Amino acid sequence: MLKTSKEMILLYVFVGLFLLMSAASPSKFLTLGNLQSMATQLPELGLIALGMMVVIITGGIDLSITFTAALSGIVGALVLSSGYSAGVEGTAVIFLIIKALLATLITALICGFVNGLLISYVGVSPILVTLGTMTLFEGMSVWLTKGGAISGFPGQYQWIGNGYLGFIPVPILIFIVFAVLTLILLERTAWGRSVYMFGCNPVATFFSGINTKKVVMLVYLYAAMMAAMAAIIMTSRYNSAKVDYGSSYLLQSVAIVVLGGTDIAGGYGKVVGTVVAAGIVQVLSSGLNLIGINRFMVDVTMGVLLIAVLLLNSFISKRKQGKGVKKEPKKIGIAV
Amino acid sequence: MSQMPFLQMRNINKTFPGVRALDAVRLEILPGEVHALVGENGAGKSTLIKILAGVEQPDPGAEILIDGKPANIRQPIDANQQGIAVIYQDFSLFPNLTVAENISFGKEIGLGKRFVNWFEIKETATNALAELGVELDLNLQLERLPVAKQQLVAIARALAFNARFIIMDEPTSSLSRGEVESLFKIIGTLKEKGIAILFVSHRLQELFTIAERFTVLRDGKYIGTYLKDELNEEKLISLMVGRRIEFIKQSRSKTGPVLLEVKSLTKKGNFKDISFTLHKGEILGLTGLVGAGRTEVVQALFGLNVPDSGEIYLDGVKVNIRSPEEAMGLGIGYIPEGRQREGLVLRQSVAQNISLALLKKIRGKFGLLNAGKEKELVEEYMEALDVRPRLPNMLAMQLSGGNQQKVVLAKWLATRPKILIIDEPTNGIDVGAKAEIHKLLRQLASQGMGILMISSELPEILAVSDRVLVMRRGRLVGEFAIEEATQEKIMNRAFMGMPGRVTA
Amino acid sequence: MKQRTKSKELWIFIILVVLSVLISARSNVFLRPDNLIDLLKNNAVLGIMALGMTLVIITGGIDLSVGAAVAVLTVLIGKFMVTFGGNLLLTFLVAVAGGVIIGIINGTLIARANIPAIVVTLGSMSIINGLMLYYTNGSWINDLPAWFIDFGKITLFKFHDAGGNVVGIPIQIIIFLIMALLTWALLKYTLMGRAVYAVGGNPVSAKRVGINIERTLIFVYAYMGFLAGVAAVTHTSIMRQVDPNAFLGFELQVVAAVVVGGASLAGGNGSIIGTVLGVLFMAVLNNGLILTHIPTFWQKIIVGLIIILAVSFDVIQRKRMEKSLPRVDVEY
Amino acid sequence: MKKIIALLLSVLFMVSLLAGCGSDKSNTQSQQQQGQQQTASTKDNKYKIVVMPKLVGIPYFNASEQGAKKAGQDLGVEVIYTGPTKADAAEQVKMIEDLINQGVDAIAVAPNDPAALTPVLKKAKDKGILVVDWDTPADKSVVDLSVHQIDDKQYGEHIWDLLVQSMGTDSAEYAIITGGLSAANLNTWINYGLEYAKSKYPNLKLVTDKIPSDEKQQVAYQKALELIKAYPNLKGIIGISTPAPIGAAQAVQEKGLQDKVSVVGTGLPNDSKTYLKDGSLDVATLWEPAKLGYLTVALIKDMLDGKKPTDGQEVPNVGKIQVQSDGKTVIMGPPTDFTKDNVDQFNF
Repeated sequence: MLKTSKEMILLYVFVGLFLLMSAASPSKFLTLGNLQSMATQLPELGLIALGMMVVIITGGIDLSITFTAALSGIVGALVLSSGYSAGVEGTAVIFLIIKALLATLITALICGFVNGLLISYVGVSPILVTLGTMTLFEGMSVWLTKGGAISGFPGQYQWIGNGYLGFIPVPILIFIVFAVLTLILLERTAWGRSVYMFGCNPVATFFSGINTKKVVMLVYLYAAMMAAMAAIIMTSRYNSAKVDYGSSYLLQSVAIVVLGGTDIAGGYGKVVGTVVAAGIVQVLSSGLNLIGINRFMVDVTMGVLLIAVLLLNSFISKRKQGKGVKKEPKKIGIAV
Repeated sequence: MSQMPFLQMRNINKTFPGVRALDAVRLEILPGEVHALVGENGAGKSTLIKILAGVEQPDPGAEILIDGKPANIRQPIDANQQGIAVIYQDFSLFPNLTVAENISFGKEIGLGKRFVNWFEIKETATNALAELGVELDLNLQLERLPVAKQQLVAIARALAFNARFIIMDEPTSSLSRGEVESLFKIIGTLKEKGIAILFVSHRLQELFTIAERFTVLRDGKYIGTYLKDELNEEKLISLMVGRRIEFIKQSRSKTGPVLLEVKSLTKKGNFKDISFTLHKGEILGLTGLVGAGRTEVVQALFGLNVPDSGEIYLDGVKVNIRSPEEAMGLGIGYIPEGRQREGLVLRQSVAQNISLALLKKIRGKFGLLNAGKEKELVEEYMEALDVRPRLPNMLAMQLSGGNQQKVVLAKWLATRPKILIIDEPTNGIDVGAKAEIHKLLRQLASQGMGILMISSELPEILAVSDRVLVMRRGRLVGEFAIEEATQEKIMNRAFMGMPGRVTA
Repeated sequence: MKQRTKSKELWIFIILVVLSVLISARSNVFLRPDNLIDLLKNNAVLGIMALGMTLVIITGGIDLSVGAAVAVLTVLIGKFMVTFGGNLLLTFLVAVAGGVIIGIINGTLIARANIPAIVVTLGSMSIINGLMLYYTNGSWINDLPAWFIDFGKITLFKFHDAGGNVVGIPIQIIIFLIMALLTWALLKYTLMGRAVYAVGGNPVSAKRVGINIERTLIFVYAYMGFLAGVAAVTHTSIMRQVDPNAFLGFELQVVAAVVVGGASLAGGNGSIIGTVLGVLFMAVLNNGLILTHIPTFWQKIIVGLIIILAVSFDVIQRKRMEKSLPRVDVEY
Repeated sequence: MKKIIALLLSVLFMVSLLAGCGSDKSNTQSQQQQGQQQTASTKDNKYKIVVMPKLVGIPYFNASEQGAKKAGQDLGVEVIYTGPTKADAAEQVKMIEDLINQGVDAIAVAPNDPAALTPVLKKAKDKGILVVDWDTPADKSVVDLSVHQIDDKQYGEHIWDLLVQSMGTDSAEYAIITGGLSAANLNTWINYGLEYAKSKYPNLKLVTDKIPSDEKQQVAYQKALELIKAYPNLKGIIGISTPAPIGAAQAVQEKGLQDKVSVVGTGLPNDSKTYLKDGSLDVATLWEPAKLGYLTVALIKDMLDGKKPTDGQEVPNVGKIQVQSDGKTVIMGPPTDFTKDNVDQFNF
């Protein structure tokens, strides 16, 4: 059974694509430089997708996630650029950076809190709430920046998005840390368990003494935290903050999450799936870019891949069901 | 029996890949008869119904005759056009459509119409309801009707396309006693019109009241068809399970000091002035008609329905319960009536369902779940409750009703509650599993747990409880020690001696 | 109080009225006939699309490919008219046929292969958009035939407003109204329309009463495609040129209008009246920003806040109402 | 299991086919170009020059693509014209990352956001790649060459001059409709223009802050309608970004206000022709994007050959260029104004 799980299929697709791209342009694709650059590119979208995944597991959606990232990045950038002038050096810079990181995180958490409050405590449906907050956060970002970019950061800040530890880019390390964190939180904590159970059946979960409102609130806070992490990487990588950084990540992150096997209706979704799906998208995008395919055909390929993988999944699960009937009723039907 | 049977089914086989669900089954239905189809869960009743309804196809070689002529039922519309209607356990109605539409929809589709004539829809609905002798607001959205009335809508729908044969799958499982009686009256009316009924139920007492003939299935095999006079409950059970099961009055243990005291609990539009006590080691039966406010009261004890006034004392201490989380913290467990909707997370594993209420208790280092402890607890309780098959990773939806109920019980027992509230504990569960659950409840009581049990099935109340409370229209109207309780006395209180006033 | 959906529509109506009163208190232009006509005309395309999306959402689905679909259809008719000349009827037919084909493909994948609608349409959105931009490279199509431009300028029911100016109802509003009536009648008076509600309300029961679910779903997406075709013609008749990029991000606006109009993404609920009110709400909200002289940098903040307030109030008052409903007929 | 693998493989083949088709097409094309244009030079010597617009798939950047490609043919260099499908700086950075690994000789980019590109352009420079900005300036410190269509300050001022000319008065109310609030180059022109107006035309009154139009004609059209109604004394509308003046002109035309409200702005001649002719659009001003593309590639080729641009240099097919004092900022020349009289002479 495990062999044909959604995640394994994805892994095959990933490996297949990777080999294909390597074969197509070995001298370009399989270079350290390209691998490093893919590893630098993936985390922003990957982190947002992880946040989106947790929300989708509860059966919700967070349309405001990219503007949460934009707004929190801008606030962090304002702290950073307003506190930085040529004279500031040494530990003062480190403190300033820490202050900016905290400002980014706190702003994002406030955004997540607003979403969580309206969704879990007031009871408005997630799509309506985040449709509103999406516009609100965008508006606040534009208002804060007047549409321009905030820049003028200390050079040290760039290390987060552009630095290396050994030969490994820092962003991918951040991504790995948060992917593992998400994995542990979802699979090994009471909250994570409740998230899955809530996604399948909120009523039964509530009736089992779980504080579902708190669970949902934490979900939106967590998504906001992922947005903040993505924002930090983005502001550092681009050495500035602006309202439309990452604005194309919204539907892309939803696409990655569903490609990763997460059930859009909630209740099922694996970190591994989302991570591999993000990898697939990255390999496809970078690979086709290296080969020199028209960008629009890259979009087309992504669309084809999305539908093809899900067709494959549905085909396999139909077959599995066919097989399942064979065994299971024997075991359970006549018991009692 | 010289009459031409309405329906004859012979040599019905149904093989799913690797499993034989039906093996040479036969069934004969006479016009205007009430026929009971009995068998344990998994005996093949639902497969047979699905074949009749056109949802499933039998294996080749099956003979289905209607009015003596071979019939071909390939899809639901065919069944409808042959005069066969199925009232599923969940009624298969549309919550978002009006009563009128729910009644007339099937007919309109059957006629192959393209446009909706609202006048005709209402007329069809009015006629069908008049035939039943019931009045309902035709423009009301179905989801706003109580369950019993939804069932009437489902029956009216069957009448609307002139069904000559109505299959009722567990029609009484969500009805109160009084409503069951009205349903039986309606079945009587249908009979008079020459409409045959196939009645599927686990409540044997009801079957003996209403059915004339019984067809028994076991493990997908045809066991036989019997006249009512040839059978009694005991014999029927032995035919169904193939072995004798004793359906006994459970032995009682001594009850202890007061565990829970409720004083004049009131909530507007829910219940008024409810006071009672629950003792350690006691099973307190709570009965009454559906809609009498029983569920609303117990939900108040579990923090799901915060009362306007009144007090709740636990071990003599006044408590304020505002959420299930708080109730659980106080040692209260609640097993709701809607097992599939409220009790279980069907798409998750048995193990995860059992440990769901325990998550706080199995937290280890750094707040991580202790997998070893979880496994231990899950195995312990699956064993204790004899959940079969003993596969913790199986999805809850793959279990039979009885085992699902055991999983819900396991979930709550694992929290070691002082008080267990259980709403319709054996609803839709077959005979063997019922007895097991009754025994288990008594066992728990003898270990000192206080159990508050809601049930509409009086034999169940009488077989299990120590004391019986009766509710009517949001108020407590009677309390009986088990020694003095009889079905008649309880019903009297539930109806206040005026059964005629309560219409379904 | 009688039906939940009805109260939902009433509530949006109240919010819409409040919003309009607030705006007209600050702007005497808002309620002028010419402004209201402009407002309706400029939101006719959104409205036509939202009608189709209502059906899709009632079945519990969603169609994210509508923006791409309408864009590709505008290109299609643009190229068609420039290359072949053609006439109005043919142009309509081309647009509608193209839309229906896209819809049938979406619907078939959703109904037959059982892939969630959001995934299928997310995929088809990138495929359609990608292919269209690959082939057009985003170039505008100019020089549409004169008869088409004239068609776009048609106004009916001319009357004199307070200032003595002649005001008429533009053809685009008429198209929107016809489509709204058509869709309303479809939902109310055809068995297919009732099947749409039935499938959204309870698919299992729908199958049991003999509704062909696959056919219903394919019909719904095809109808969405049909309206995308109508919207493409309407849009092009307003703009008089074709910009392949004109509908980027449009799908979220359409979904927003429908869900604000009271349809639930869970399926089963939604109505044409609600959707029309939802479209009007979004239209009035946007129209009011400049008329009430709200500074540019505050506009999005205010739009966001009003949407949040509107949807929250709706839920709060409904919850309050449901709480006060008696569950038991208590004897006093 | 086998079936699954087979299915997977077929999916991969599909993708590879798609990929293959695309790459074949571009390869053969460029080979043909080589064959025709540059028989003398071998494939290895050909410079690979990336020209990246803010986004692909809009008319303006399509026109520059034609120019850039033409220069590639004329001068015997390989031009890779590619960019994101959305005007998103993040996407641009990612693409440049990929292109650095492709091993190119020069990257010319029209930044969606100058600051955002600085780190990645630095990286490119470190790899020995010639870094150029075009259309919109990037961070001055990282670029080796900066190709401007126009002097931003002059252009902003020019637009305001056109407004005053068209209105026939410098004492009037006007509004600005811009492509997007966060578009850096549009903001630059507007800011220069506003500053200029403050001193030169103190009686011009901007009724409200610039209104965004999402780069869409229909939004510009709606906003213009609302502006006309909200500000009854409005005499002029400036549209910045190519769809904006067209949308505004359409609103003016529909309301029959050609004589009352003047519309000026940045527009492509083909798209604005109708409105110029009926008088609703008074004047559109732009440079020739194709020339800009051509110039960018031509100058890069020179730089790669070791030649620096000089002030007053005559570039074939483009004309005389100006070079500013820093020696690396090149300005193509003054903008072209399109009016109803001359618009038919242009085709882009």
